[in-house]
Amino acid sequence: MCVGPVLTPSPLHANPAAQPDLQATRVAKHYGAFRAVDDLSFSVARGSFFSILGPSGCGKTTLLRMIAGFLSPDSGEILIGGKPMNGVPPNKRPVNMVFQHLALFPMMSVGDNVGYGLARRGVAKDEIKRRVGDMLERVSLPGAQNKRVDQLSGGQKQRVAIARSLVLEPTLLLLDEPLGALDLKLREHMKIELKQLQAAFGTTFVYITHDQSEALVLSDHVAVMNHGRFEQVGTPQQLYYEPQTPFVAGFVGANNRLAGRATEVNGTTVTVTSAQGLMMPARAIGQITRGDAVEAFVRPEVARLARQAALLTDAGLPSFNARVDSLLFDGANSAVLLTEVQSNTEFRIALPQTGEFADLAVGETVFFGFDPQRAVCFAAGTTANEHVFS
Amino acid sequence: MCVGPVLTPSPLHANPAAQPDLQATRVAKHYGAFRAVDDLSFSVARGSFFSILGPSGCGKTTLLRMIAGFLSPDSGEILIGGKPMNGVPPNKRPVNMVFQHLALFPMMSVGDNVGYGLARRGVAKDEIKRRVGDMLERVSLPGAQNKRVDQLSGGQKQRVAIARSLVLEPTLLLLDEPLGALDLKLREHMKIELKQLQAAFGTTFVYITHDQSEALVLSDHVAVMNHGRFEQVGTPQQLYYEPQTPFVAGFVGANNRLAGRATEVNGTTVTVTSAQGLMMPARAIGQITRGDAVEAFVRPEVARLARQAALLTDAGLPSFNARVDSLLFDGANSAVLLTEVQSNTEFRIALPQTGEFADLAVGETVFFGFDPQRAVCFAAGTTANEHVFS
Amino acid sequence: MIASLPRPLWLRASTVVYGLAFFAFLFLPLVVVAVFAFNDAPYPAPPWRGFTLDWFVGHDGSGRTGLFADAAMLGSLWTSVVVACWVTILSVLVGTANAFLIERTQFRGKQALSLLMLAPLVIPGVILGISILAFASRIANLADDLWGLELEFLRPGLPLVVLGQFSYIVSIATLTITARLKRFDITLEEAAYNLGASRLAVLWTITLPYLKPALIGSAAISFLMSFENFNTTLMLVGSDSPLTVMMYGRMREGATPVLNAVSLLLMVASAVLALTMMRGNKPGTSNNTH
Amino acid sequence: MSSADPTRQSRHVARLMLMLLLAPALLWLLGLIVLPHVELGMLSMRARVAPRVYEPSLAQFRTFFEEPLYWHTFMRTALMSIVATALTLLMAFPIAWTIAKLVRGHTKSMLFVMCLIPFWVSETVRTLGWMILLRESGVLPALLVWLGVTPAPVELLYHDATILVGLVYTSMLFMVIPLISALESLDDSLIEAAYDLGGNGWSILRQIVIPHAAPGIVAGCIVVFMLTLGNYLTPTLLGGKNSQWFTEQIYTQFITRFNWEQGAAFGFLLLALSTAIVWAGLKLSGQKFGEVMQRS
Amino acid sequence: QEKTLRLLTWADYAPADVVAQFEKETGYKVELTLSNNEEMISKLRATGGAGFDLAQPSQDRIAGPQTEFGIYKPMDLSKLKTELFIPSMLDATKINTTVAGKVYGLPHIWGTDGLVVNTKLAKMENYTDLCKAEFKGKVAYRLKRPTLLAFAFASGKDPFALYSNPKAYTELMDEVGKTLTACKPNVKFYWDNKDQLLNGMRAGEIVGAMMWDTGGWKLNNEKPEIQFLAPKAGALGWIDTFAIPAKGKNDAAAYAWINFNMRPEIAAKVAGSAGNFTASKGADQLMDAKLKAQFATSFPEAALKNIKWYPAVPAGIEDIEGKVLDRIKAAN
Ligand SMILES: Nc1ncnc2c1ncn2[C@@H]1O[C@H](COP(=O)(O)OP(=O)(O)OP(=O)(O)O)[C@@H](O)[C@H]1O
Ligand SMILES: Nc1ncnc2c1ncn2[C@@H]1O[C@H](COP(=O)(O)OP(=O)(O)OP(=O)(O)O)[C@@H](O)[C@H]1O
Ligand SMILES: NCCCCNCCCN
Ligand SMILES: [Mg+2]
Ligand SMILES: [Mg+2]
Repeated sequence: MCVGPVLTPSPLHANPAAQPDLQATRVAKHYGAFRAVDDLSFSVARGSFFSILGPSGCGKTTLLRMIAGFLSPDSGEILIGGKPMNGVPPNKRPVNMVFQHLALFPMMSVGDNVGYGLARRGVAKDEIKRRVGDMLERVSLPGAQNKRVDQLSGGQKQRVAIARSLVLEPTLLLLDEPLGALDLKLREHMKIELKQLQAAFGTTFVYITHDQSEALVLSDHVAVMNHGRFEQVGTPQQLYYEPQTPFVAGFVGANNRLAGRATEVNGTTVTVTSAQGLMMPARAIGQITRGDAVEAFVRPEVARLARQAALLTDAGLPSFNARVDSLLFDGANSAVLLTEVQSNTEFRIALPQTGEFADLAVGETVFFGFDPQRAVCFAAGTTANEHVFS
Repeated sequence: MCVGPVLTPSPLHANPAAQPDLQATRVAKHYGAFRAVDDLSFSVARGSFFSILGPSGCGKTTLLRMIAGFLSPDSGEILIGGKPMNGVPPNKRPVNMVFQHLALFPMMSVGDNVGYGLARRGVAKDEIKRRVGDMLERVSLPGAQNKRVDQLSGGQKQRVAIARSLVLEPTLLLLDEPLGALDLKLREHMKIELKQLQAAFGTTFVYITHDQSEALVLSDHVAVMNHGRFEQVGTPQQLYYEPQTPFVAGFVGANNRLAGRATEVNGTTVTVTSAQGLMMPARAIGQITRGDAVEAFVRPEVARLARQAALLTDAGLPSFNARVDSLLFDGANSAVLLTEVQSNTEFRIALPQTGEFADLAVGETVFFGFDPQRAVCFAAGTTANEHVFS
Repeated sequence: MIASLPRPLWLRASTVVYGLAFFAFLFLPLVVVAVFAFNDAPYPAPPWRGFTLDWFVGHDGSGRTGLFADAAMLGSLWTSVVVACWVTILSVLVGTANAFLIERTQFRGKQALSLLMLAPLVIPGVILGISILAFASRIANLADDLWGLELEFLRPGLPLVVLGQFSYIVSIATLTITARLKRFDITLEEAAYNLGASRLAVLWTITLPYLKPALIGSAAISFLMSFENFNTTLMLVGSDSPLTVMMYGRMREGATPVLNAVSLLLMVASAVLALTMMRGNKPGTSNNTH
Repeated sequence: MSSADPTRQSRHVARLMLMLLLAPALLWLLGLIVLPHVELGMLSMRARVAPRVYEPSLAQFRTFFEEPLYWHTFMRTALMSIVATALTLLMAFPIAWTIAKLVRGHTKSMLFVMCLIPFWVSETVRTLGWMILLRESGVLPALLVWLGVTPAPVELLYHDATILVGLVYTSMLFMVIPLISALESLDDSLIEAAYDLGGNGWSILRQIVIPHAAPGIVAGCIVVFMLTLGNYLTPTLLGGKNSQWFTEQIYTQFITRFNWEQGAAFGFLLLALSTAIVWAGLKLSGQKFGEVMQRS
Repeated sequence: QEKTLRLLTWADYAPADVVAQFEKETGYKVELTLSNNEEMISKLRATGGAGFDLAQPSQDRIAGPQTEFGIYKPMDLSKLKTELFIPSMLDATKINTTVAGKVYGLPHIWGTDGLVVNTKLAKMENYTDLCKAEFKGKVAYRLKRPTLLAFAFASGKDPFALYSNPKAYTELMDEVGKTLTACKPNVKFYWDNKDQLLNGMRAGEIVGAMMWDTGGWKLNNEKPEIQFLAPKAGALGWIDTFAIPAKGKNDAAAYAWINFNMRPEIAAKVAGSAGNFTASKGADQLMDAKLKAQFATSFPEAALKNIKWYPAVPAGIEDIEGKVLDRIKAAN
């Protein structure tokens, strides 16, 4: 269950009776005059996978390090498993962390790495051996105890780092962009593996990333962070389909953005007119009145291509005439870059996965349109809270 | 125009009258008994963007270094601009190279980097200055002459590296995974920029990558390389839709793979039966007779989901019953992992971009099917040439 | 140019020739020293008069005092070992502390202090020797004048030799250890801390093991440097001469092959030491290269 | 230790740690470096007026400047040190290049170790080797006679060239090591890129290699220069009656003349000279002392 | 109760058997440090007179350094058996080593500085013969004050007479400096260690040298053609002494060593080992006949009378000499 400061709490699949594993209340951290983490409140339900998604420098690591205890908040309170953590040093907190570059101990074997925390707790040698063996089996690395860390592949290292934390049965596992260092293919693979691991262990994960695809695929809930604040907290679907701020709309998933003025407001449908004269209808998010400066977004896969305008207008969609600039063939992810003819505005539009329009050629003129209800429009500069850009 | 050894030459948009800029005939390079590049012949048409795509260690760099002159082939001949290059040292070849880590000279300013080659040719100072200025403008870095290399962003460095080579007006520009070191977002961006640069300059590009998306988006022609040989040479579309070998099918784009035997052959349609008993129809590529060991591939976006089997069978598609294992919500790229109920075979299937099936839940049972003509099937172990795995 | 670029034959040939000449230059003196340890003549000079082990095993009675009967030589060898051990221990300890000081603390003047730590490397050894000698004797004289206290360790002698050598060898140890500590990924410590280790346990189980190659390396360098030191030592010795000073004295007498014998012994000992160290170091160094 | 936030208690701990770490460094630097040099400075600026009576004076420095023999030796030491440093650099560079860039794997580590071996034994031993080789009754003169180059054995010791040979030999390692590490850190692809863009050996050396290796070159040169300038053993043993090394003057003043005042002044002058030359070297090459020394 | 005697002395002045006998008789353990005049003084200067219990500088080099640095203790004559000394030598030494009315040195071994010549390869009579053109690169001497003094005498002057006149002394020394500078090409090396020179002469690299009588006689035993000659200008006569460092910790042992050493039979042994003569009364008779014969050959009556004994060096004189020596060293 996640509670954002100005967002309504929305109890979803977590058991509402259970206490949240992590609760932060008005947590803030300043570096000089710079607010790295700005008065954040949220909670993470037991057993859920919670991601914090945001661009570089937005304060994700700072927040995570406060939870782990490496930093102490300037104000506010952090509760883990219901207990306040003020003044509790990192080695006494029921949290473990998987570091961005994993921080496996290179001078120790895999087994010693995984057993490190247990040894520090004074667990008996035999017991450590048993539990390390079990844990390695659970992360699909049975018998890897005696390997050296540098003998492992990237994905195996990943699993060792997670095993090393999970063997301590923490209330909370923190992960700071753990896939950041892996290459493309491996990252795709580890994404799925991580999701399955979390499901299998049932441990609460708090996961940091700047890769929206990771956050969407992995999480039960995602908080989109910007400038030290949460712009929106919700399920991946909510963020993708119902962005609450222009930042979220632009950051989560690919999007075409059009800035302009609201020249017509009709219920929740707004017509946006750009400086170049492009007019585009969209669904209003929040209060918008005629004449407001606005930003509208339409996703590449929401737009439809057609060789005849009639095909679009017949379906009740607006229709734009555009020239093909560039074909970006990429199998199922193919797209075209178009320039709307009258306003010279560039659009990226996904090609249908059916292979239709595979014969499109650069320079050709086509039409495109979209369902205005699936395009969104915000008053310019909308953020989660007015005083964010202080 | 590209000629693969066993593949039929297919003149596409290049002017057939023009001489190819690069021609390789039976080029080979061995390291001890290991054949890094194995008897390759191909040619690259003037002005085209030619990519060599293959997994790590397949011999891409070795091939490129032979073209650049840093390695000499053990046998075979390389012609550049029609002239044989045997014995011509790298500094005398009309080729320039953009190195994987760019190899910008850190001890020189941006201007000196770009002017380096001209200075070596003894071009007058003023002339160098003028041409460097022009070139920097063309790569959108006007006035960057006096910057230090370490003051540039990753994308800017990229452009300087390309400018440094292009200012010499080479017949051929070689690029060795130039985007490999960049981060995700920047790579996406530079991909498009690189394509536009090549189009603007008209220089022939030979581009190495192990990222299939890069190869598809950028190239006129792509050679898929494996174990020192080309498996297939063709346009991106040919590779994606008409893979000639299982390797190409598996390497280019995501694909579900099913290994089994051909239990029925009906014209070009083969029914593949896996060891677990799953039966799946597919289009045969090459000669397949009943009883052959085969591999079939079907792309995630080719399969269709349905809640009722009838929806599929009515459309004339085969229908499989499957349980939802995992939902991978990723906006337009969302997919589900399914397990076919009878054979326990895992499939990855793209969710329609329309948002249909957004309500799918883990554990639910659904049906899926696909057009057998859009699934491909190969005799197991098909490669470009029998003696590849020597 | 580099291996991947074409190199003309003459260039390759001259590289080989130069290499051979260079290594001949490096090894000739050592070979000569070793060979003449076995010459059956009273001076280490040609002609070759036959093989003998006299310069190792000869005893007082035989007219040729071999190395193993040369009490003064053996004594100075031992003195060198003792001095080197002290210098090594002190240098590694203080060097480690310095490394942590430079890498892990913040205070005003740190920059200046860390530059000052390098200064001993650019002070000629003789000057280090005389300045320490002068300062130590000033303090000792002062203590004597004021309190009638005889601070013997401040008078020329082994303690002062140890201090003198330490004064610049610790700079080298500091550099070596700092360089490794700089490359240390601090998140390893955080990870250990996060896994429940106390600060002391972090130091003991993570940081020091990581530093181990540098500690061993700087210990070896310190030992070798101390063992070889002459300039500083010469100014600070009292009645016990370390080996270099003793050998210097003997060389001015017109060396006998005993010097060759002791030199050969040193060569063998340091080769054995260095080789075992390199052996033992291999897995350790691979830690940081991967 | 770790970068945990300083709470009040941990701030105390941090302070204590700082003090504990600072103590040995300060004891060392003050007790063995700074104060001794202050003492040396004070010593150099006093003169004996009567037995056990001294007064502040610059007499020692005056002596230095008035007596040509002192500054002659001084300049000679500086010049020969510079020459020795340059020779060492010239000799070391091809070897360092070979080891860093031309050979691979086993050969590489073998050559590297071969460079180290001579330095596992002390300078005394190495000098002994040269004396056996070069003295009139030594190996090389005998060889020259045998080859018929000279009719009788010639004395090869006690020449300036001999001193240079000894100094270069003794310093070689300290040049080779920083050079190797500087050259190794030069990415091969930079050289390839330069070559690919039309550069040739000489221009690449000048424009790519040397600028890149400059810190290593300067580091090697500083260390070698200091070792040479401050050397005592090699010049005195190999130079004999003609050694005329400035450290010898210092030694003489301290040991055979008991004239600590004069010796201290000489010491200071040598220190000033070395500082000046090192500083000039850094300025000319545009390098920073701290960065350079970390490479040596 | 201190158990060791730390002795700072010349090579051969404490032969192993003598030390063993002393240790057995007294229970003290002897720790030897071998040195020469300059190093003895400089060591004691650096330690302020600590670190050793007994030193053996030459008699002329005591008063000056004592005045300057206070590195010795006065001798307690009551602890000594003065009757063991040859009275004339004792008296002469006492006079030369008295500072502020206190005696600081007692005589032990005496000898001379002269020419050692390989008579087969060279003919020499005076110090200046070392500088003859024919001996280019074949002679050796020390670059120390005795050489300056010797060449001063050889030039017909009496440097000792000028000790009290620094100016005149400086002039004389400058002149000698020029001679020696001109002589430099003849020098193979400036020896400062006896064995270095002896080895050079044995090898034939050196045909003539200025050195101590003892060295000459020693070589003469090995090669009869090598002889010690008293030069025409006069041999320089020296007496090495016993002196007690200011901060010696074991005076008792020091006195014991002196008394033990002056016993005629011991003194004769030591003198034999050093190849010189001793200040011990009655040791003469016990000495090696060969040595006596060599002495007789080297010192005919006239030469014996012509020996120039070193007077005490006043403070300041060594500075003058030092500069000249440096200048010679630095010349090309
Ligand atoms: N010790 C510090 N002193 C001053 N500013 C800091 C400090 N640590 C972080 N910051 C600043 O605080 C902001 C947030 O940093 P933080 O590391 O939390 O970002 P992040 O979201 O984790 O970014 P990334 O995705 O790049 O890791 C950044 O702008 C950073 O520059
Ligand atoms: N000098 C060499 N000696 C021996 N084998 C080599 C050498 N250089 C390359 N190889 C081997 O040849 C094969 C091809 O290497 P190459 O560098 O061309 O691969 P690549 O396709 O560029 O791979 P990557 O994508 O990882 O850069 C590899 O298996 C490599 O191990
Ligand atoms: N000027 C004094 C010379 C003293 C010589 N002592 C010689 C000792 C020889 N064994
Ligand atoms: Mg971060
Ligand atoms: Mg490659």
